[in-house]
Amino acid sequence: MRKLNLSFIIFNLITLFFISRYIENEYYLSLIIYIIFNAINASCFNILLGYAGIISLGQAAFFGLGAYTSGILSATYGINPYATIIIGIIITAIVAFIIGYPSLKLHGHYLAMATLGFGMIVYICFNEMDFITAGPSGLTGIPNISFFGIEIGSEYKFFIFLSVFYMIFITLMEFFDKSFISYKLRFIHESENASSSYGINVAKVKLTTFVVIACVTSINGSLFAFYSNFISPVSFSFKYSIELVVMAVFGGLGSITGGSIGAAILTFIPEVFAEIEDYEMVIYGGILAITILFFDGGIAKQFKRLVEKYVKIK
Amino acid sequence: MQFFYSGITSGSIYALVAIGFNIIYNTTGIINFAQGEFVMLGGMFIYSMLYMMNIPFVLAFPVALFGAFVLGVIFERVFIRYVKVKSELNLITITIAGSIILRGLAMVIWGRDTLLVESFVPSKAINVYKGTITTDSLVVIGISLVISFLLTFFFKKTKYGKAFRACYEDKIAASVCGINVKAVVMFSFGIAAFLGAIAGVVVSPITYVTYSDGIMTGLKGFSAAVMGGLGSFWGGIFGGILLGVSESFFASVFPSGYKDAMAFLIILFILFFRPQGLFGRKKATRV
Amino acid sequence: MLRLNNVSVNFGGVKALTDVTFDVPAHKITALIGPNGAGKTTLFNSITGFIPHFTGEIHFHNVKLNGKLPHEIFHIGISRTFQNLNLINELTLRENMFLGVIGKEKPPIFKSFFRLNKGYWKNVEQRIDDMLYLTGIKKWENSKPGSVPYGVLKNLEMARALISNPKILLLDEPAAGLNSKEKENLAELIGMLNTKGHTILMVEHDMSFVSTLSDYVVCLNFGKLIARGTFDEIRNSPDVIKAYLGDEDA
Amino acid sequence: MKMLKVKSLFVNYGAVEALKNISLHIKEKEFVALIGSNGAGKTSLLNAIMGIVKPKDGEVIFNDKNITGFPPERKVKEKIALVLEGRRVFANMTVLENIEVGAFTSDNKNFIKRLKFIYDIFPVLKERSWQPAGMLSGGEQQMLAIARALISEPKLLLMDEPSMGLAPLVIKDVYEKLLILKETGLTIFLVEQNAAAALKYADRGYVLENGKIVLQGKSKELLEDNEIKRAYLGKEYKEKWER
Repeated sequence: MRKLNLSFIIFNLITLFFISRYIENEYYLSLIIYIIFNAINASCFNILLGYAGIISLGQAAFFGLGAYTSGILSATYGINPYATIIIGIIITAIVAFIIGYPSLKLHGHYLAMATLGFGMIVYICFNEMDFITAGPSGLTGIPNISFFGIEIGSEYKFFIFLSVFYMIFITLMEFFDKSFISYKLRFIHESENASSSYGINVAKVKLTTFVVIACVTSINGSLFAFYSNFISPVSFSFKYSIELVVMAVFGGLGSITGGSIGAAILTFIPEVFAEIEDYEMVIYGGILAITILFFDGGIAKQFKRLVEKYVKIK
Repeated sequence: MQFFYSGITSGSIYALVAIGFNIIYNTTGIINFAQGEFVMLGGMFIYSMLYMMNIPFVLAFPVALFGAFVLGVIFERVFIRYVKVKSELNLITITIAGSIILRGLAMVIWGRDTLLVESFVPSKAINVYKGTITTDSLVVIGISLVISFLLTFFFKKTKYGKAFRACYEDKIAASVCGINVKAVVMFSFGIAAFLGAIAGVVVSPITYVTYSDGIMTGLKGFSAAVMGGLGSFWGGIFGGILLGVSESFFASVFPSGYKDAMAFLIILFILFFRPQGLFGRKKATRV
Repeated sequence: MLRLNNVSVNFGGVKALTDVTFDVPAHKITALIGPNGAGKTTLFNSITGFIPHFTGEIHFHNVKLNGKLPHEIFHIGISRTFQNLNLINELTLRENMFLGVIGKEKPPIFKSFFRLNKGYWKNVEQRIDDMLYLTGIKKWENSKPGSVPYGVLKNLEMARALISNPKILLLDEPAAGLNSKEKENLAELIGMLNTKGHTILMVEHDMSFVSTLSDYVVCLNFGKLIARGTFDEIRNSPDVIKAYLGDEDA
Repeated sequence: MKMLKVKSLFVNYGAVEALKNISLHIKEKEFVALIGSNGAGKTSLLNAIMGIVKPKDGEVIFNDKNITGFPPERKVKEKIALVLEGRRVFANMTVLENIEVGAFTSDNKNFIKRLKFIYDIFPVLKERSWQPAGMLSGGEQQMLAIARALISEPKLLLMDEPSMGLAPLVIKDVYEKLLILKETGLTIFLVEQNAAAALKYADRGYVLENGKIVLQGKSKELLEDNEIKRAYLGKEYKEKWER
């Protein structure tokens, strides 16, 4: 077993600590909260594509499934938020299983198109099933979540709450990265034939990964619903799935840092330069293209190379 | 019967897009996620020339197509050729990147509003067997037919068409026959964009043009291509028509909002149960 | 030990294998030879479950392999290597060794994830060490696949297949791409494995390699078994000479 | 006059050395065979000459022109043609279309004349000209592959294992066609596993083993050389490696 490398976790911890101490501006806090949501989603996508080689263009759908399940159940039926998260996980797991079972037999383009089609169907359902989802105008009245009796209402409280979730997530990811499970996924990525002839049940491992990742994305979605108290289909469109792709690829596939780095930079830039809003898509596409054309492995790998180079010289 | 006529109309569009997918797939093995954007751009080009530059349609039509062709070639030169690690995942992502850029540029240039394009022919509805069909639809169907025949002629009878087919079958064998495979790849992107733009132009009076149209059209064209068996010319046409007709049939039965969802449901079912397409034969794979 | 009975494979009308019957005896090295396109790889794929649609029967220690999936066949005790190496470039050679372990033993997921079973993994590390010493690549253990000679990678692949302690080892062209020095080393290694009692079935083109190592040789041509026996018998079989050197009547 | 010269050519695939310091030459109107067992590097050599793979080092000189590194389509313009291993005809195109694709670089004026010349040598192709190439038998496909290469009027014809997968009688047929072509002034260089057949028809031969040329000479002399059997069926280094 490889040794755990705690530097990224510690880095996150310090960053979050400083943010919690020194940033009070609600706008910035909300921006950071969005970064964390995106970081988790992009990291989930990263595990699928970067480790296991599963290209899933329907991640927004799982995010939305969590959000809508929690939103509808808590707003319309007044069910306890934590219970709705659990129900969201169950629903997502079932859906992910039904979609994953046949589609993970596909590869490459076919898999990409199948997951994309699935994402589109879910998106259309959010829009059209207005009798429960309230349609394109969005679902309102989602309550706040509370934690040991404290209602997580303000930006600051939610930031702390989400940070805890994020730190747990990152820590688990570090454990995952250094565990034999990540070896297994990488091996499947490298060659399904070779790994099956080394005794790995490829179909089972891929499906499990897909479902587990969908569930994590769903929890994230539930939290998103409780944070914004309002959800509409736009947040879970194809465009969002693609943004996650860009974040993960730009940040660096196959590393635990990639999703977070990509999410941080790509969520931050469009917000700061509000005047470039129109060019957002062009910039996203351009970043994606440049990363693939010139920086295979994304920022994380470039950074690592730089560090290695520096250390060698020293 | 009415749904059948409207199905054929949208089906012809899907067929054109599907052929574009197939041409690129055959030469490169890439599914070009940006194919739908060329359809959108075709509509945008014709709009700009008709209403912003006041160029008559007869002139504007070929210029729009030529513009798309050039753009397709540039697209290949910029995005595809220099991908260092030509893994399937990288190629998928790079065409996604290309499609976002094209869509984003379209939004910057033409804005977010839907642009209206007037009919190219006097618009009226003609009564046919148990239903009506508009002249606009007839234009779509007619042009698609003409294009299919022209393409068939190109591939079957001309020297360059044969070179394309040779590349589809075996790139190395084609290159030792003296064919510049790289050029063929480049031109296949051009032709695919050209076909997409035709679809975009002829459909623009019916659906109008919005910068975000590309995704849907692209996906449906892809479904059509998969239905007919990826890589097969006539399969793409059949798939397109079939998809169009079944889609409008569903729309007549279910609430129309679900129309697109039905199209995707069809894709999923085909991908899951017959990934080789409705008419394709299963290939023996070797380990 | 491994017994093939009338195995035939059809690829869309083309007969890749026709009624192939032979035994692989235990504790011996059997070589499978034949010109290009003779069906050697197809035969390997049929044994290891990648071609499920063969006719005839394949038995391993009285277990019928027909219809079993590749990972199930591995668990029965058949390990194989591939011509391309399938190593993960971002991981070190040592880490690549884990891949031979995790499929076989199914380490407890929860405990391993949170590192609660250090003893288990210590044992695994120990076995990996042993195997690295055995194959003579211990000194490369912390290098990545891109930075070591090809011969080392071939040895690593052997080590990875061996660590699961298979009952039979199927090698697909172990000597391909090696220079003569590396070939000698590899032959030495395979020979040593054999003296330790491993059963080996290998596909190989290099006849010097085959002649040095194999106890039995099976020769295929056009999907049919044309000769079997010791290397010297094979080498003097007119059918084999014809298959290799060609027909002088042509 | 030496038409093709290969000077100390090296080819690597990643870390694998496929060819090590290969030098050979082919004179005009010669019929030369390079023989070797499976995996000796024969196809790599032809691919490197044709430009399908880039050699790591060394030169390929054709008619005093250094053509190393030219892509295949330019080699065709230099009048070199290659018949690939396994024939690789365009299976879904008709026989005639296959030949037409072969004529892609040449001008149309000569086409009819060349076609007639080819049909005279391979009458079976004329009979089958409207059939899809995939329907032909192995021997006919080999003829078609040769025809497809010939239509570009090459001066040098490279062939990769013409006998592969063919029955002895058909092999004989193919080689006799090659002899006819040689009579018309074509220079032929082929690589072949089937040493007996190749050396029977060729003027001169090289023997390739493990990416190196180990033997060369007149075909007749080579045929009698026991070393060839060794190159195919292994050295006696049993003593050396005795465990």
